[in-house]
Amino acid sequence: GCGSKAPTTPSGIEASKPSESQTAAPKDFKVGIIFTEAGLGGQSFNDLAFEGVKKAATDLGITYDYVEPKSVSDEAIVQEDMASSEEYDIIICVGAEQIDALKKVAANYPEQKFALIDANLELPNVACYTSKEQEGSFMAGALAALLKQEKVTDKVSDGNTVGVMVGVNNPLLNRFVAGYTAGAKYINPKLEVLVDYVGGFGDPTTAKNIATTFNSKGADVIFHAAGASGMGLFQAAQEKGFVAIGVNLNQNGVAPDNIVASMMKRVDSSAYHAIESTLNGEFKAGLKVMGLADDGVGLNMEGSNIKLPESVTSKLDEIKELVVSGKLVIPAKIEEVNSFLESNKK
Amino acid sequence: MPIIDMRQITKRFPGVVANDKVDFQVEKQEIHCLLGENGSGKTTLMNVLFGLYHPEEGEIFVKGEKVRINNPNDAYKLGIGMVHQHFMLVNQMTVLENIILGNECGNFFLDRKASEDAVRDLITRFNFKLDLNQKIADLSVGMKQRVEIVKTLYRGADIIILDEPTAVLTPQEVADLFVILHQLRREGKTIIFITHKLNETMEMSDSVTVLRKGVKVADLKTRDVNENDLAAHMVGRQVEHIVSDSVDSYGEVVLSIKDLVLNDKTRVPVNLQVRAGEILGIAGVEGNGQQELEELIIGTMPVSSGTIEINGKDITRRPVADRKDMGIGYIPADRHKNAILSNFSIIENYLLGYQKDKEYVKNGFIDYKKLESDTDRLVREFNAKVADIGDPISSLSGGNQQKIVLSREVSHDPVLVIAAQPVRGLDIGAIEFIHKTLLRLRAENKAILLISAELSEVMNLSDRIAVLYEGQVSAEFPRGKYNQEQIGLFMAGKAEKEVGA
Amino acid sequence: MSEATKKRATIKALSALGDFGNSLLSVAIAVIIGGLIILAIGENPIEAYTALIEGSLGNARSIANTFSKSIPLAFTGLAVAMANRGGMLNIGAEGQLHAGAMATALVALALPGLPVVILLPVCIISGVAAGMLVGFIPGYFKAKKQTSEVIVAIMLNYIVTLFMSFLVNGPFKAEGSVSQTNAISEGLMLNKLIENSQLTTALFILLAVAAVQYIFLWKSAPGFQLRAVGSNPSASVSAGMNSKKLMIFSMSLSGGIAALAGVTEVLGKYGRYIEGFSPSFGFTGIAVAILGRNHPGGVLVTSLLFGILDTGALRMGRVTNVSANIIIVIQSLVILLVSAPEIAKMIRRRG
Amino acid sequence: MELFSKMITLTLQLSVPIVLGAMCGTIAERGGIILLGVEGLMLLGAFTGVLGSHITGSAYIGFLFSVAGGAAFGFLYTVFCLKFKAHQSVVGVGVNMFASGITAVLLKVFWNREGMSDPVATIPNVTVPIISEIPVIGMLFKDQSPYLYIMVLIVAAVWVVFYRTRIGLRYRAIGEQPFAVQTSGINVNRYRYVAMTFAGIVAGIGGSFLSLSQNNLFVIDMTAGRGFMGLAANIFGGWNPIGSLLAGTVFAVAQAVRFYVSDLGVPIQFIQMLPYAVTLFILLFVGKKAKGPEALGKLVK
Ligand SMILES: Nc1ncnc2c1ncn2[C@@H]1O[C@H](COP(=O)(O)OP(=O)(O)OP(=O)(O)O)[C@@H](O)[C@H]1O
Ligand SMILES: Nc1ncnc2c1ncn2[C@@H]1O[C@H](COP(=O)(O)OP(=O)(O)OP(=O)(O)O)[C@@H](O)[C@H]1O
Ligand SMILES: [Mg+2]
Ligand SMILES: [Mg+2]
Repeated sequence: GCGSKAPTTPSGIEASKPSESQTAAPKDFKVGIIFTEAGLGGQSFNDLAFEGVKKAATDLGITYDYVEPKSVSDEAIVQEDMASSEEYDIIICVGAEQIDALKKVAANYPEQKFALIDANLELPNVACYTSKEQEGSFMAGALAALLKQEKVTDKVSDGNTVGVMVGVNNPLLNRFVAGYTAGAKYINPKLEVLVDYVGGFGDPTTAKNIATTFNSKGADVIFHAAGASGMGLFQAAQEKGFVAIGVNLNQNGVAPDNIVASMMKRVDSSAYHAIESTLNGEFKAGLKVMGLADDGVGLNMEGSNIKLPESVTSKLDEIKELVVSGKLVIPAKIEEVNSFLESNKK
Repeated sequence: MPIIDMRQITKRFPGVVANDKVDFQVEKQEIHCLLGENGSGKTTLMNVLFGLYHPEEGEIFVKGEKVRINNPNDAYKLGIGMVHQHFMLVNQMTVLENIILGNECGNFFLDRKASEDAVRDLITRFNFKLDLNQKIADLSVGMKQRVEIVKTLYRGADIIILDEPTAVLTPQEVADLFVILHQLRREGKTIIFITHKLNETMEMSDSVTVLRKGVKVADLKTRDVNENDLAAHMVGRQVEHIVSDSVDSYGEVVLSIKDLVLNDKTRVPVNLQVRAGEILGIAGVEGNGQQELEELIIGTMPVSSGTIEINGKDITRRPVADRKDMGIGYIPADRHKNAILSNFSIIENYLLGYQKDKEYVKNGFIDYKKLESDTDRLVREFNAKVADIGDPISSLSGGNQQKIVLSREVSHDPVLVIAAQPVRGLDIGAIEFIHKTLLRLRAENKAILLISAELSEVMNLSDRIAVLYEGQVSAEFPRGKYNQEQIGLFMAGKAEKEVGA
Repeated sequence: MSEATKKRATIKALSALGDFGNSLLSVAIAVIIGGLIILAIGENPIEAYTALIEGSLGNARSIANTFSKSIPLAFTGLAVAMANRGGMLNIGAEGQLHAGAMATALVALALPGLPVVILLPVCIISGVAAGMLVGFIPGYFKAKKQTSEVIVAIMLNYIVTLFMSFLVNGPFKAEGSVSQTNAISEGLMLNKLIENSQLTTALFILLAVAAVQYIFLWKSAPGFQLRAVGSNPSASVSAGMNSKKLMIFSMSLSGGIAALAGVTEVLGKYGRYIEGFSPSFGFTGIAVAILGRNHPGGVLVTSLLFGILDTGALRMGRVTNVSANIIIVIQSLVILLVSAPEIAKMIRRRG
Repeated sequence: MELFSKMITLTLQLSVPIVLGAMCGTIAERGGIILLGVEGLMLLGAFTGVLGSHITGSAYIGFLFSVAGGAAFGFLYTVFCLKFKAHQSVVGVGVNMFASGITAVLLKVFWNREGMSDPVATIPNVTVPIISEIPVIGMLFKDQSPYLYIMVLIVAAVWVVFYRTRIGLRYRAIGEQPFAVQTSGINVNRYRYVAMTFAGIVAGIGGSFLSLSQNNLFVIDMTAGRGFMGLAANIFGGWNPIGSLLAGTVFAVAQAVRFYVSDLGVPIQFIQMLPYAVTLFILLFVGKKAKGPEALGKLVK
């Protein structure tokens, strides 16, 4: 959320049941966290992971050090530096781009425990967490379609257009695009989904221009995964009176009249989980995929002034069930959206 | 009571005393020449008077009152204006804008009309011919200088300092300038005139102050002296007058120009030949194709029509490098722009133009040993005043820079030397040296093309003279078959085209 | 003669030393101001700077990393210096190094069968060629049409990085969620000089390039021509040089050197092209070049200073609460103050 | 028509930061100071604007903050260039870097946040009564940011000052031949300080347009290259206020088109390239001589 107006504490953490035995936490349990070169700020997954660590600090009494590297190669230096210092009980590496370096460092320091967020690396001392962004985005797309179908608010029109914008064109962000498009068209195949890329995570002005352009082409529900750029979307939504969907954490409070929901990506709970399990002596290497099923991604409507009717929420629950049960496998790539829609025609 | 009275002025720069206890007095309504060789401290003294430099010692009285002149504004308040040797004009702006700059009419907005009226008053009063709306960039040097003078008048100066005003002027322009200066004197102005040309001093000044190495060595009434006395004061010895003697026969034709078009508007073809052992002088008012001629021969300007041959080989379409390889030594008119690399060392300046010469470059690498020893030798041979050959060439005075250029261009055994305005801005000593060198080259059987706006220089040195007017050769004279008036008429375009035998 | 030469050398050395002293003083002022900022945000500057020094020079590995971090900056610095000497401002090093990195990665991937002794040079040469091409364009248009090389290069930076982004997210995208090409073979990577550090034989490439650049500029005839044109184009033309060719040449050379920043990052650190691998090496290179007085030696020293700050920042960020942004501030102050030798002079005069 | 009018509106909005960036460059460089730091000055303006709005709760005071901040940084910039005789291109690189770093540090100080500020009060768009009802032209006055009018005013004011006033004449002369101006008794450096302070103000306003009019918060590096585009527009426009306005508008049109063709199925990177490619194309093939003020980078004593 944007500052005072929105809750910044991610609500996903409650789900992982913080250890009640926090008083017993060893004083010197120390966590190291290495962000991607994009650094903190803009409510990216770096910030989310950081929230998890900070939460662990309050709940569990651990201490932590963090580093914001300036380039991808810095990440390797910091990994090595942290591991060789032997100060850290666990080192959390955020971002798939850290794999190459971690492969070597984790092998060189077999005693050191690592957590890798957003990527998978099979090593005995690395616990990995990835998210199925496409599943959460699918829900967002479905919500967008349903808003229009059910005429939930007068901010949406009869037209057949919705939109999504993401920060840059990369495989991770295209999962959001793929999921959203699939979700929208799954509900209403006639919907047209406008897609654009802001070109960066710190350019709200361009995001706003994209949003107004989308809106002038008829899109009135627009989803974003563009970090701080997304603030421009919300600004446009308020000015032009259309509906937006937030991302990563609950952004509904930024513009409660216009943001209907946020697609949560609970990287924070992954980070929290990594710390907690290590602290409890339950560190487990291997991959943990956070999807709809584990509440690792999902929609959050809290704080929005747009109230969803029962018809919509029940439909969303229904779809969620289909995804959780594995009946719907959501495409992670834009190229796969069409075949998904083909095979799941109603 | 002198209008200007500078007493015991001392101004030091790191390593030099530019003015050493100089006394300098100027009477009201006189034309006063400040004479001296290069580096003798003339400009420095006047910069002190104009408030650009602050002397370490000494005092200044203007109109009888002791004054402190901290900046040019103070100077103007005292009625002192200065025309600098390097014009201080904004090329991109009009004559009017340049004149009024800093003293415009109007409050916040520029009152162009009122400014123009004020300036127009002035130029009619002094009978200047100036188009106020022309851009400075389009003006001739003489015109630019006029603008500078009007600038000082516009600011109310009644004492006008001119720093080497004639160095870059054509004889006609010099004459015009003198008319203007006399006019100014009649109107009650006082003129201080810096120069190192004796004939000018004699011709137009009322009194003279001579500086040598920062010290005042003489102050005299002009009518009491002659040129030789002045020269002796200036350089501290008698000066030779250099004139070429006639030669019976010349060698083969080295440079041959056929139907070359200098001026793309008039497109009149030019034909010229220079033989080995001959100096062909190109006389003419500047701006009549001299620049084009030198550039076309050296190749920095493409030939639109006509041919150029060196020793019978057609070079019309050859690049500059090939031409230099064939043995053209080139002393361009604008040495700062075209002949030196100011912030490079003197040594490296000797490489300029010979960067492919096998003498200095072996397998692509520069033989600095050889280059340095040649530099050392040439600097000595040409008597250039150089503290260290590793210093940047910009640390030398213009005369010494010119000696470097000249020595470089003649030391590679050229077949042809193009010398354009070779002594512009130089003092007697340097001129004497350079002229001697040109004659030595002639004796060594080189072909020499001497382009000069200085008629006396052309007449003293040349075996033949061609006059350029509006991009064409309006006359060609063999040695001895001309007189100054005749050439002057052709230079001014007042005589029919004539090509002598 | 040799006496004079020696004297000249001594004077030169002394004035260089004086310059260097001023620069050191400027760095010290930047560090003090940075310390005050750290103090102002409530942290301990001594602790922070201790961490900075430990992190960059504390042990063999961190020293090695410091060197390795200075390498790309040194390349872009050399590149910009080369162009400056030729009278051109190369603001396009960023685009050039991306082109170089991509070309190297793609060639390495396209010709996997070749033995390393052949493939490695081929990769490097293709990277350099790609950078030269990108540098050639602004040079060409400046020479032929007098278009400002600065805007052309700014535009090219955007165009080239976007094009690389297209390649790495489109035709040459590796499997996975990172925008990168596939990994090139391990064997092709430059050898590490210090175990577990990032310092590779790229250092030798750098030193060789710097040495060659020095010799080229000050000992060779083409280098003399390049400098001459940079200093006074019209005198150079009158002296028989082809100023247009030389302008294009200097920009192309500059592009090729800038490309090496990308090439060595790919071959030394990543083993592939990764989108966004350069934290503005190209722009910082402008500062490195000018602070290094457009001289290869100066560039090496300056880039090392930046390497120390960059590497030390990582440890400083880790063990203190001083954020990486402070280092950016300090670096910018270093740039500003070192570029203004007057400040140091003023302080010396007073002190 | 509807779409067309929206495109016009978009183009106008896009043009504001570029034109203001260009004007900043024009003002500075016409007086002979090389200004590569437009981007940084704009970013600082964006930040000070938000800071002012945050502290006082009034966006208009925020605007004044951006003016004051721009003035202060423009002045400091000149201190480095003139008093400390720093290499002017390097000052630009340094200021851009400084702006990026210091705003990030200050975000932490004022909002204890990384990456972006809290939302603040903004300057709303305005619709000029009556005029906005006129067909066609009316849309220029409907729901526009007041910055658009400020921009036009600035361009007009700079033009008038440059070409119609005494100080303008002197200032332009300074950019060409500072020594000539100095010898006519004018304090060249004082003019440069004043002009650079104005250049800073213009950049500051360009920055606060992004943070207070287009958006309601500060985001690190939110200028996102607009300063560089402005710089290019200034050169392209021939260091001339009207030229800068036109060049900035041309760039804005190219950018506006980018938003309307993003669904053509062309890879997005090529769409994003469009504004730069168009600029490059115009530069290279329509041609534009790069002849700046003669004294660019030259100092006087
Ligand atoms: N700004 C300066 N800094 C250092 N030395 C200077 C400066 N100006 C002049 N000089 C030195 O002072 C001496 C006098 O120079 P000045 O320019 O007054 O001579 P000048 O008589 O005008 O010569 P010229 O005929 O070449 O114009 C010279 O030795 C020169 O090197
Ligand atoms: N700023 C300066 N520092 C050092 N020396 C200077 C400076 N300015 C001028 N000089 C010296 O003053 C002398 C005369 O300067 P001036 O500008 O008159 O040279 P010039 O006009 O090129 O020479 P000339 O009158 O011989 O053609 C030269 O020796 C020059 O080196
Ligand atoms: Mg002189
Ligand atoms: Mg003089």
